[in-house]
Amino acid sequence: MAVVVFPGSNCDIDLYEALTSVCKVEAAYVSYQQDNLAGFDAVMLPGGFSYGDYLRCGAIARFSNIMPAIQQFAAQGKPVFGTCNGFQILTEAGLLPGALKQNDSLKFVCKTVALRVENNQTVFTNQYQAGEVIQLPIAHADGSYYADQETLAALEANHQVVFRYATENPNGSLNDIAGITNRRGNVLGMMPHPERAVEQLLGNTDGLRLFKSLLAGQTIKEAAH
Amino acid sequence: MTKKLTPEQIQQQKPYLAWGLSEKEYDYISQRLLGRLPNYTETGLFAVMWSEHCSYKMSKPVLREFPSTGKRVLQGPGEGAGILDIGDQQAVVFKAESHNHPSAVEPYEGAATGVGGIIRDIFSMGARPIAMLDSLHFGEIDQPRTKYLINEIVAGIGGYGNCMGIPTVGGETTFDPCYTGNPLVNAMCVGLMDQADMQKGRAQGIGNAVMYVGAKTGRDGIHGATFASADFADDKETQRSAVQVGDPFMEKLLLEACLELTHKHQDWLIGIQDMGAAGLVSSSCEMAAKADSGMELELDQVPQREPGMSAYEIMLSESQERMLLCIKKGFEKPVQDLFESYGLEAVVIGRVTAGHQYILHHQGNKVTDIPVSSLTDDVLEEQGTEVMPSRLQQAALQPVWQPTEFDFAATFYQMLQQPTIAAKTSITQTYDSQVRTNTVVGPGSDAAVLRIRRTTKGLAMTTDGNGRFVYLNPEIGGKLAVLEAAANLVASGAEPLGITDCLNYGDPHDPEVYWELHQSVKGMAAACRALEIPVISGNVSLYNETNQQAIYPTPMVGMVGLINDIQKYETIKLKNAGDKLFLIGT
Amino acid sequence: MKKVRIYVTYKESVFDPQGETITTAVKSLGFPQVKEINVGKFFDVTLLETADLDQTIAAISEKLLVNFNLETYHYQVLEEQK
Amino acid sequence: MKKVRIYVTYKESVFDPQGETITTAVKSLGFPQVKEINVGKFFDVTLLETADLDQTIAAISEKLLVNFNLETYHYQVLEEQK
Ligand SMILES: Nc1ncnc2c1ncn2[C@@H]1O[C@H](COP(=O)(O)OP(=O)(O)O)[C@@H](O)[C@H]1O
Repeated sequence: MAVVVFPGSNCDIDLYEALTSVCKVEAAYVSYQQDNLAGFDAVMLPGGFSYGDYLRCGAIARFSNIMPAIQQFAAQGKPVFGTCNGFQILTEAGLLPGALKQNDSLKFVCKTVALRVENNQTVFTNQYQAGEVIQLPIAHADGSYYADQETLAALEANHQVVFRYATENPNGSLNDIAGITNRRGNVLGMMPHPERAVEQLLGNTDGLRLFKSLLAGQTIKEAAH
Repeated sequence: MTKKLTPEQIQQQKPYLAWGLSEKEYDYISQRLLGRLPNYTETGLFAVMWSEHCSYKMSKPVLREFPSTGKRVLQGPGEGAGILDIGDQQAVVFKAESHNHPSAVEPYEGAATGVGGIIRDIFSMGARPIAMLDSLHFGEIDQPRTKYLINEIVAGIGGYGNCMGIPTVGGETTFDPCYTGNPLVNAMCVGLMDQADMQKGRAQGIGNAVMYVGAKTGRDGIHGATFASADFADDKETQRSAVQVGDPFMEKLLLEACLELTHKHQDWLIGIQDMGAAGLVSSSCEMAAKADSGMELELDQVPQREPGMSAYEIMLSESQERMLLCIKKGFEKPVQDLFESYGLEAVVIGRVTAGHQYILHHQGNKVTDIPVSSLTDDVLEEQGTEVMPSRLQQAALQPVWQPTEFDFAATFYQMLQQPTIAAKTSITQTYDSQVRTNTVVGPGSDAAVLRIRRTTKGLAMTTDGNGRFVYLNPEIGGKLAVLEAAANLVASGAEPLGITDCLNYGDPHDPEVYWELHQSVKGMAAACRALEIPVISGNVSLYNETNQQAIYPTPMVGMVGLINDIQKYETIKLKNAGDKLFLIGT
Repeated sequence: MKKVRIYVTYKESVFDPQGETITTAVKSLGFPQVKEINVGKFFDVTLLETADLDQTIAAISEKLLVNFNLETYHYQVLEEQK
Repeated sequence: MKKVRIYVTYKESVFDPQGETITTAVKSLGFPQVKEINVGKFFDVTLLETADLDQTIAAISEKLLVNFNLETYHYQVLEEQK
């Protein structure tokens, strides 16, 4: 799996370790300057502050060299996953509809929130129960999902809303949206951080099944051990 | 810009007094150290390097009381940060820094750049920063100005640390009227490294390059001289600003580039230091002084953000996100390429030279030619006078107060309502406390606990201080600060390893303040010796006063401990109904 | 009703990392003709007609909207509304 | 050289939490005459004279400076410089 590193990414190591140390999957960091994703089975865009979040979160990163390759990768139907800043980049790049606005509180918020798994029929969520409520950490200042009414209606109708805030909405996002896929279901963006919830030592393993779901698709090579 | 005065005019008009240099010091410099009158630039360099902030001329005698050695100490006070051996060829690096005055003036940027500065201290040692902690002291929360300060300072700390991807895992926050006009903003950074990667801030080897990396130099943060203090009194009227603005994005790039250099190209690198207080002058002359070298710099090579900067301004600028490197001759180009690959500028601005002179060229003129040591080692130490505060003398004559009436329940509820005691979730939730996924225990327990990947070990860390205790009895208060930190670590399952500190006091020329400083350090040192915990780094912040009213003497202790088996950490939470509670100690 | 637009910018000597990053991004997107981009914010204030409009705007700006450590402002009456 | 100011604001249908917070704060500071405050940002672009100024500005805005999911923009040539 590829973990793409943009200037200012800072959850890259978290994703990488979740994949390699915990899930025992082969993964590699891929620089934003590269233009090729050949040989990878899935692409992960980490959280952080690409380009310092200047202008808008993800707005500058989406012009990186690697982006056309990611577009192409997604167009081939292969899994692309973005968490937090990764989600912001995916919306800015048009791989996912809508946009992420500043939190209603105007503040950065780091805590664990309850999420409902709305769609367990995706490559990212097949190990969860439909309607199951899980706990995942969030850590962002700009996570308020926005799309126009038409887009929202389409998202709902096509079951593209995969995760929804279940008890409290921490940022003001419309329809309590925490994570969505594209129409085809192979691109997932979400504000919460599943990679921060994969080890009992850190107090939470609810994110682990997201990565296991990808592995269950059998497309991903296990690391040679 | 001020028209430059000649050496003779400086001698007659004494502008240095306004820059903080005393007449006695000026005479000592010209008569004993140089044997001539210093010129304008040189006088400015002396003024800033001989300030308490850079030279510790008043606090040094007191700081000598701290024990700073021990079997784990790989680097004690004197470098960017202290380093302790934690076994497995690894080391933990930490230091705390105050940014009280900048935060009182411009709370967001003041706090943010404080965080940025302490992070640079850690990665300049070759370590990866793994955690931030803070220690904040504000006035009473019902004042609108205090609310503004809290919001901005907390936002500044979070804004910088979150963007850097360094979790802020703990800290303390107290409220007392004594901090109303002078809030305390202390930040501590902890780093982890392989011992093989240890770096020092030194410049040696004749002909080796002095390289400047990071942000361009502007006129920010230049001390009193070029920006008359009147500018601060009425900022509205001026188009200029001396406030430093932090750029955490730039610092993140700088961090990754410097770590790549220190970890992969040690053969290119002689020394590395961050440009903190007094920017280029302090970093360069300290690097030369530590290696007993001479140094020659070409100031026209220094990347500049604004046109027309004088040598004085270039040397004293406190623009953020800059580092100084000493690079082995012949490796300038690969270093440049490495930084370029991160989008950063690296420029040769000078060379290590034979002899011991510190020589600066600017626009074709030699603007400085003085012995390196005159800026660093020859500073006149100042012995403070000490008097026990009259409030304590009087208190000693009073009979001891004995509480008579108890309503435990009411007192308990009243205590819980104190902002100092109430939960700090509204603050800690704005900090990313989990990024890099090592945080086993975040804010809200006695100490924060982080695991060390690929080992079974963990680190626990805490910041503690209690100005009110120290105010009531500096020596016992000092002891308590150390003991509280140690207790917090032990209660988390860790063995305390070492401390860093920030000593926040009023004007040391006030004998009562100096007495408080001395007594509290004595107390801290005694506790450190008793517990065998060395002080490996720290910082002194004096002149914390508003309208001649000093803050409580407030030493902050930052302590780090080692957990051998990370599975055996402890938290503050009560675990099960029916569990017994024990009170241990007296 | 009046509508007043208050413009807030960094003072000239203040370092603006955002402006610098955006400038670099725009240039590298194929606009070499761009020399510099500075960022500012504006506040459109809709308020009841008052005699002391200037003082009111100055007071609002100085009390809340502008941080004089770093920023400076000016304003402009946008339009006359009924 | 030309200097162009590009104004970017949220579309009307998009809730602006910052504007609302500031409006409330200003009112509570003792300015009941204030009805509403909207916040926007502007970019002052200094660029070499070009024949196709309008297209250049539109391209920069649409490619980078504006997110059309949320925002809308307009611009104004500020001044003629040598
Ligand atoms: N400014 C702060 N930043 C980060 N954590 C904080 C801050 N203030 C308090 N905390 C955290 O909140 C918890 C309680 O703090 P405090 O009330 O100071 O308790 P204690 O007296 O036990 O240190 C601790 O875990 C501490 O780390």
